[in-house]
Amino acid sequence: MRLLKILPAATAVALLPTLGLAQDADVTPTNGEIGYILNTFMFIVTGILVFWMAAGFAMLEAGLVRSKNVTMQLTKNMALFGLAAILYYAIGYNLMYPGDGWTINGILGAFSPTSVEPVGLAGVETDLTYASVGSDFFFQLMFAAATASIVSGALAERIKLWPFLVFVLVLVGLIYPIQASWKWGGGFLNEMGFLDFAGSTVVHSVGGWAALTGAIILGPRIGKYNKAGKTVPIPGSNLTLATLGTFILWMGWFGFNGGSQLYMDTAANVADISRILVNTNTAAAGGAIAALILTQLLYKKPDLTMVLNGALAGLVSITAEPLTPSLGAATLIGAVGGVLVVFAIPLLDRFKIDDVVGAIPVHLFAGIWGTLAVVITNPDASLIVQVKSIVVVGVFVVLASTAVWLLLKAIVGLRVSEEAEINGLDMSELGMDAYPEFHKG
Amino acid sequence: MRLLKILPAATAVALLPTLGLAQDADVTPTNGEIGYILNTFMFIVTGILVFWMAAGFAMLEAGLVRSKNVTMQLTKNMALFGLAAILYYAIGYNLMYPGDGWTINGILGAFSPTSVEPVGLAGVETDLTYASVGSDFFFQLMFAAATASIVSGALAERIKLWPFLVFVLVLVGLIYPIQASWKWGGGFLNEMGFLDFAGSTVVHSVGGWAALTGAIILGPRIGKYNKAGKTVPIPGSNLTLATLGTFILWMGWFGFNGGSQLYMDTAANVADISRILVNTNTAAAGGAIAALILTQLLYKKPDLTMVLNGALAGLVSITAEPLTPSLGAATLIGAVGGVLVVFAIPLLDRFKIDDVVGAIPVHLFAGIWGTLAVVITNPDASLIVQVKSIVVVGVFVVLASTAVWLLLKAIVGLRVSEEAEINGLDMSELGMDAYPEFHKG
Amino acid sequence: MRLLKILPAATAVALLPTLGLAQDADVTPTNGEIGYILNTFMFIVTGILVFWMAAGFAMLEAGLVRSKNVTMQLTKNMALFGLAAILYYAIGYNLMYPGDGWTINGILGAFSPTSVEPVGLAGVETDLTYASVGSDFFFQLMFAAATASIVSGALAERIKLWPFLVFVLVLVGLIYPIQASWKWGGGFLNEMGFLDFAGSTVVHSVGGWAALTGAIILGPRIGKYNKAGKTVPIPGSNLTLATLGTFILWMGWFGFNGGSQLYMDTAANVADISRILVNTNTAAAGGAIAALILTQLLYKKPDLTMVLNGALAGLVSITAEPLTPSLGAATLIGAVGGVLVVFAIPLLDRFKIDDVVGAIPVHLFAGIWGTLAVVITNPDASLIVQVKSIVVVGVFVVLASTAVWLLLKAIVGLRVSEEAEINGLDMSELGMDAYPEFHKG
Amino acid sequence: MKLIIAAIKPFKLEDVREALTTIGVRGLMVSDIKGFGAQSGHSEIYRGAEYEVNFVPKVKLEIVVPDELADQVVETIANTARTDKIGDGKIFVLDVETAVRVRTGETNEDAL
Amino acid sequence: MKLIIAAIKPFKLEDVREALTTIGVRGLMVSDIKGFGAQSGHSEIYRGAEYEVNFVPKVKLEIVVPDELADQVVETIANTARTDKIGDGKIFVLDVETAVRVRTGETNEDAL
Amino acid sequence: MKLIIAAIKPFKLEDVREALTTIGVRGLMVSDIKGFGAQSGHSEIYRGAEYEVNFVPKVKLEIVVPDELADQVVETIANTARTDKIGDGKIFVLDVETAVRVRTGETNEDAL
Ligand SMILES: Nc1ncnc2c1ncn2[C@@H]1O[C@H](COP(=O)(O)OP(=O)(O)O)[C@@H](O)[C@H]1O
Ligand SMILES: Nc1ncnc2c1ncn2[C@@H]1O[C@H](COP(=O)(O)OP(=O)(O)O)[C@@H](O)[C@H]1O
Ligand SMILES: Nc1ncnc2c1ncn2[C@@H]1O[C@H](COP(=O)(O)OP(=O)(O)O)[C@@H](O)[C@H]1O
Repeated sequence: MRLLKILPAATAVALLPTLGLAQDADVTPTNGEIGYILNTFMFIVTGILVFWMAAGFAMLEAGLVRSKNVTMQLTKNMALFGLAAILYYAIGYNLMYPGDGWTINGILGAFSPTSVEPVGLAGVETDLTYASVGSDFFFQLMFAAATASIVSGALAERIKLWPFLVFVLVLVGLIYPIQASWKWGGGFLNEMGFLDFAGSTVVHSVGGWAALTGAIILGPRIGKYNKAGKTVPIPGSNLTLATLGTFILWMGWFGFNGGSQLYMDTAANVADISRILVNTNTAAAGGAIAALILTQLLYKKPDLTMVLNGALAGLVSITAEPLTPSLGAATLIGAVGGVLVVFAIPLLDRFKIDDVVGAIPVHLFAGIWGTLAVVITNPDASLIVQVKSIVVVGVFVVLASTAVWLLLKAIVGLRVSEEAEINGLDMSELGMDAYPEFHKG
Repeated sequence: MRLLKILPAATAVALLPTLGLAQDADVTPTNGEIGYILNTFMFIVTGILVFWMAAGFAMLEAGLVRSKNVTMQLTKNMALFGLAAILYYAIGYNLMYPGDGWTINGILGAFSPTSVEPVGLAGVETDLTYASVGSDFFFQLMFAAATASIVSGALAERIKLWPFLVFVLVLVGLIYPIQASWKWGGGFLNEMGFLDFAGSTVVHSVGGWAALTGAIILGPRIGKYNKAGKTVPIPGSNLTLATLGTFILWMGWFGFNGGSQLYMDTAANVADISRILVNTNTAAAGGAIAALILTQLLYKKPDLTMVLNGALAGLVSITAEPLTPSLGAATLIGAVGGVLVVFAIPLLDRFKIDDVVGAIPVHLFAGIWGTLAVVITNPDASLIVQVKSIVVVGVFVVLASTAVWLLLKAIVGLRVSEEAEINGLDMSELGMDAYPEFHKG
Repeated sequence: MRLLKILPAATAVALLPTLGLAQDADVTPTNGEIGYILNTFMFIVTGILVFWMAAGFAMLEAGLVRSKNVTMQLTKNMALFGLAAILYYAIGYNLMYPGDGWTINGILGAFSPTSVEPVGLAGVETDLTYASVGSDFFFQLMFAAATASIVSGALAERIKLWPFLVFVLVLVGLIYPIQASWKWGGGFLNEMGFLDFAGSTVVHSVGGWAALTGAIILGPRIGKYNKAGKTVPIPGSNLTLATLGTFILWMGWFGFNGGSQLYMDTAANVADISRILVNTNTAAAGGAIAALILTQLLYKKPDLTMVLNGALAGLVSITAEPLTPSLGAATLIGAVGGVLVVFAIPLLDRFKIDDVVGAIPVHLFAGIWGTLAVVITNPDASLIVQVKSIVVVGVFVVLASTAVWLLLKAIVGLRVSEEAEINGLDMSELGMDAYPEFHKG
Repeated sequence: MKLIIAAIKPFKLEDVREALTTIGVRGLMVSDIKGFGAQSGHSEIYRGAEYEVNFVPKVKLEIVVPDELADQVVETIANTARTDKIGDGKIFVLDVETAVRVRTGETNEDAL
Repeated sequence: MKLIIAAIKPFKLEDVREALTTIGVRGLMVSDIKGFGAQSGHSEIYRGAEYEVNFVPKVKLEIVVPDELADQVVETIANTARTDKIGDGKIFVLDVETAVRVRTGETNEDAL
Repeated sequence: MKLIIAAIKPFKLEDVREALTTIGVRGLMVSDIKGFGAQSGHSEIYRGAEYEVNFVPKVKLEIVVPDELADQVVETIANTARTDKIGDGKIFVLDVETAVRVRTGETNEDAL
């Protein structure tokens, strides 16, 4: 359509499909369309930011695994996003947002592939009060992919590629959208009055629960816990990439939380979005600084990997309610998240649950905290309802994931051979070293 | 202009140059300006995303060359973008979009540097139906730079810096804008009815053809094919960077295809943009997953580098028509692109055409496929016209590039000395190692 | 608020707080709100881009220090952003933008934490002619953090973590906002007619002066200058990351300069923003190409690190006035910046001022040049006033920083032990290697 | 004194170091090497092209010990590093004429 | 048995390995080293400051062979690694007392 | 001729190299190694878990010199590399039978 730009304006306008032409031919857009354009463009921008988080997870994980497993981790991250994109289109979206097409009312959504508006909105009655289905689908799709990314980090360095990808299919195609429909699809949790603005529970805890069950069933990496039962640290191979990944996720989170306002068609909505952004930013800062100070106090030396996890925990903590807190409250809510991970990481080790990147503390523990914290600043929230909802979602995801993990374990096996794990998944499973020229030891 | 914010609103408005003041002093913006603002801001946002692709190419290429050639590859990418920015302003833009100032009608555009609107649109009659020239130039400039980036990857690890940069000058200053004017400038290919929405042919195949001629004239890297004629793989030095680069390109592509809608001033246009984004995303997913599965089947082990190329091929494939396909069709169009690269890469090797990063399969082959695929979903497209246009552009670019390459070869030589190539271009040509502390071998 | 999307449109609108409902219930947004929405969203998008610069500084610095100091550099960058976010909220913002709440008129702003609009703008009279305080705070906060990032690079590889972070607190909480209020807060420099559009002086030179005083007080790294007084180069450990960081900063700068237009509520404003973007881009290109050619001429080999510094110097140079120059002028202004750094870097070495990443040439020298260059293209600028302002800001920042540095030196000491510096700050101060598996030497 | 050079599988390094300390070895030098031997030679595919992997990562130990300790060190390494899979590695023994500890200037046995 | 230590130019590694296998060498150890010698000492410029490059990347081979094979191995390396340019490298021969194959416990010649 | 193997602290490399050239050493091989010895064994914390750091980075020098130069080389290294802190390193001397310069084919003393 490039050509248009060199035609005289008149023709140009004429060529453009304009819903409003009827009303007033001389103004584009018509007043009625402005809100729709703003809402849709807001989803486009924030959706692209959430997409970017896929790269953030990939870099964070590539940086925290050993160099002998980096190619595998990158392959998993690329593949899971591709599969998530396809599955969410094929099943996920309508299962999550059935509108009034529920299969079982408020519990099980609709089964059908996604279809977006026709080109130029030709021949359809468009509801101009929201945004285009295309932009909404684009935005929601990225959330589904993020849920899967959470899992890949925790199970790194030992799980086989294909069984992991099969789990991703089930997670993004069924588990995630079904439970998400309960809240965001207008299902029974929503009826109950559950509040989860951008998904501390609906997204992050779901990824966290799936990761937890996977980590337990899979067992720890060889050598992570010695005969004496002591934890043997396995340092990540590239902290610069881990830091880059954290910055990318932080950036993407502005889209994650900001876009969840869903509307930018009034001064009030856009002001709310800006309020959400400053709260999201300060919560991340609070989490990072809390972890910085706490590791200094506990270990006499700040631990960068904990600071990174702290920033992410701050982001997860504020995700359930980024709008109502004041800047001060948001900072504290994030800081508590940061403190949580610092204590949770060694705790998981005590139980010999081997979470390579700290996904469980960051996404599950901070996710639960964030969901509870809603009641602190949002009068409409009820603690009982929040707890109930956390439990309902938790039980469902744990049961479903466990079933899938065990099934995969029984049929194809989840874990690579001991030799493959020792030699590294890159050479043994993929025959490809991520850093072939660099000497490692 | 920061100060404004602390002045009382009234003054603020007064200070602002507002075209609409005449009509209705009390509303900013006036209805007539809204479409213009939305179109322009859309170009700003998408243009920034396309700029980001320059970093994507740099990381992809730095990751796929050997560590001894990384500094050179980075230098080429930085330099080519800088030169492209200057050349496209000095010549390219008006040569590509002559409006009615053609030198040879429909074939050769205008020769003059670019000038954008005066500050505050002072004293000019602005066509409010499109967007600012500044934003359009910004957006278009990034496309020109992308074309040059495509070439740098294919010729890596053996071409001299300056001859390469001279080629970039000609490519961005003449070759690219001239052929682009034929379609997007409203030239003869456009008259013919050629359809290429965002540039599978106009951008990607052009970079691909230039890369192909360069790769043939330059010859393969020392040791890429042994005496027996067998291909000797030369693994990239850093697959994490290659993956990061791919994610960056994927992200930038939302701007590349989405912005090519050119208008966001109606509900229909913004809905189309969102439709373009979901199609772009799913095509990339299709390409990546197709390559993943195919390499698993062919080689028993998935090949990450092919998965990355597959995702990019999916993106190139959908670029000629990201609007009309359904989500399913887009996924398939992308998947075919992914399949193409998996077969094309070894094929090029059979002909001893050494393409370091797979630029030719990704941008040329998938570009041709994408241009043909338009006819599948867009009734306005004619297969003959598409084929004709591909050939016309191909012949022109091949002839022009070959001329430039041979001229450069004759005058200054294209290739570094054998010793320089063996020792690596970083130390021999630049005296600077990208990873001086790390041991390589 | 996800639920909304599945409600019938009518209810949806009803649920939305709409300032305009009074005037005309049937259109969202009301005309009066459109400008406010556009301005606010512009700040959101550009603010996120400026946030991204924090990652750019982190990657640039991680790439230019030795591998034994990378974890420390990353920790400093993460921590300084977190602290900046909190301090600017607690003190900085209102000290910088006191409105009419000056403590000392035009010289010292207000002391109070930031508070943004209530949720849904409930119960407040909103000035619809500008943007939300939340979005403005978000945007301004990122500038404060950028100032601190500038310092961390120059002092890398020898300064202790905590003293550095204490300095950041003072810089972001007091030094930066106080001097910034003089111009952008409407203080005495502004009254004087000082022009600094996006902060060549207010942001970059301030970071530069703080870095300069720090570098002098701290002294050079061990071994940077040998007994003979000759400079001993200390190559950066990863030029790919340095290049990535530069691309990230370049991208973020579009937000930095573009957002500084502050308004996007008229055709004129959005056209100006696009003009700012093309000038910003071409200035960076000019700086990079100037450094490329100059290093080729001076040293017979282009120096990538200088090309990267050149691009950044180009960006800093255009920051004081990115609007009024023509594309050609902007390119030249940037090019001069690029030339400056190439000569300034060895010059600083002659004085044994050890600036690890070239922050002083890039941000201070190019910042001064850019501030002076305003007079070339902006008739409203006066050379005397520009010079006076540069001096006033410089004297203030040098005195204040020196005081803080010396105080910290006296109380806790600024520099790590000789042994710690030799062994690297990562293991000695943090006990954590950024690349533990890779062999270095 | 003897210099004992051993090429072993990387993941065995920690066990071997522990075993050696228990028998009184107080120091050693470790380097990462690329090993060529019977284990080498399987083929991989990269971007559709097959190639031989001739080198496998190994760890090289260099240990100087008094003559009387040499045999025990060799034995200990051999037993600890063995996995009975091809590629377990090799141990070589060379004669050392002098040893000096830099810090103290002590020589020979006292230097170890 | 003899231990043959050779420092050669990195890009010659593959040729040398091939040549050695053809004359019956069945294993070797390869490490990347920084070499200092006559070739060293040209100067480079980094950010405007000149400095001497004292070390050039080299590859070090360590090969243990039966006495009778030693001379042939030295010759083969010398011929294959030669480019007649400065920096081609050096070959050193040392005496080895014992050799052991970890996997089997075989000793000396049988271990090679 | 003698092969002198020395493990020293990395930051001493440049000084040692300079000192050696002044006494007539014209070449050497440098490799990065992980050293285990008396210096090893302090503990660090990573993500809340404590662990022993058994290896410290060291640089290994390998120098072949004529017999008469050997003692002086050992001395020079010992003096230049000394910091009187634990971990300064060790020097070992072995006998070398033959030396060859690849480029010229010169042997023994002429090859050095
Ligand atoms: N003749 C030799 N000289 C030096 N090192 C050798 C020699 N033979 C083998 N090696 C080293 O020992 C390692 C293992 O030897 P290999 O033949 O692969 O298996 P095995 O030890 O089971 O026979 C090789 O990778 C190589 O590093
Ligand atoms: N005396 C020596 N001891 C150990 N290694 C040496 C010695 N002399 C040279 N080398 C090694 O041989 C390599 C090549 O030697 P050099 O003097 O540079 O060139 P050439 O071999 O042509 O004389 C050096 O880089 C170094 O690694
Ligand atoms: N027996 C040995 N054989 C080989 N190398 C040794 C031996 N003992 C020490 N080294 C090397 O010397 C280095 C320094 O020795 P160490 O015992 O730590 O301190 P010091 O040299 O002061 O006694 C060690 O890191 C190791 O690389």
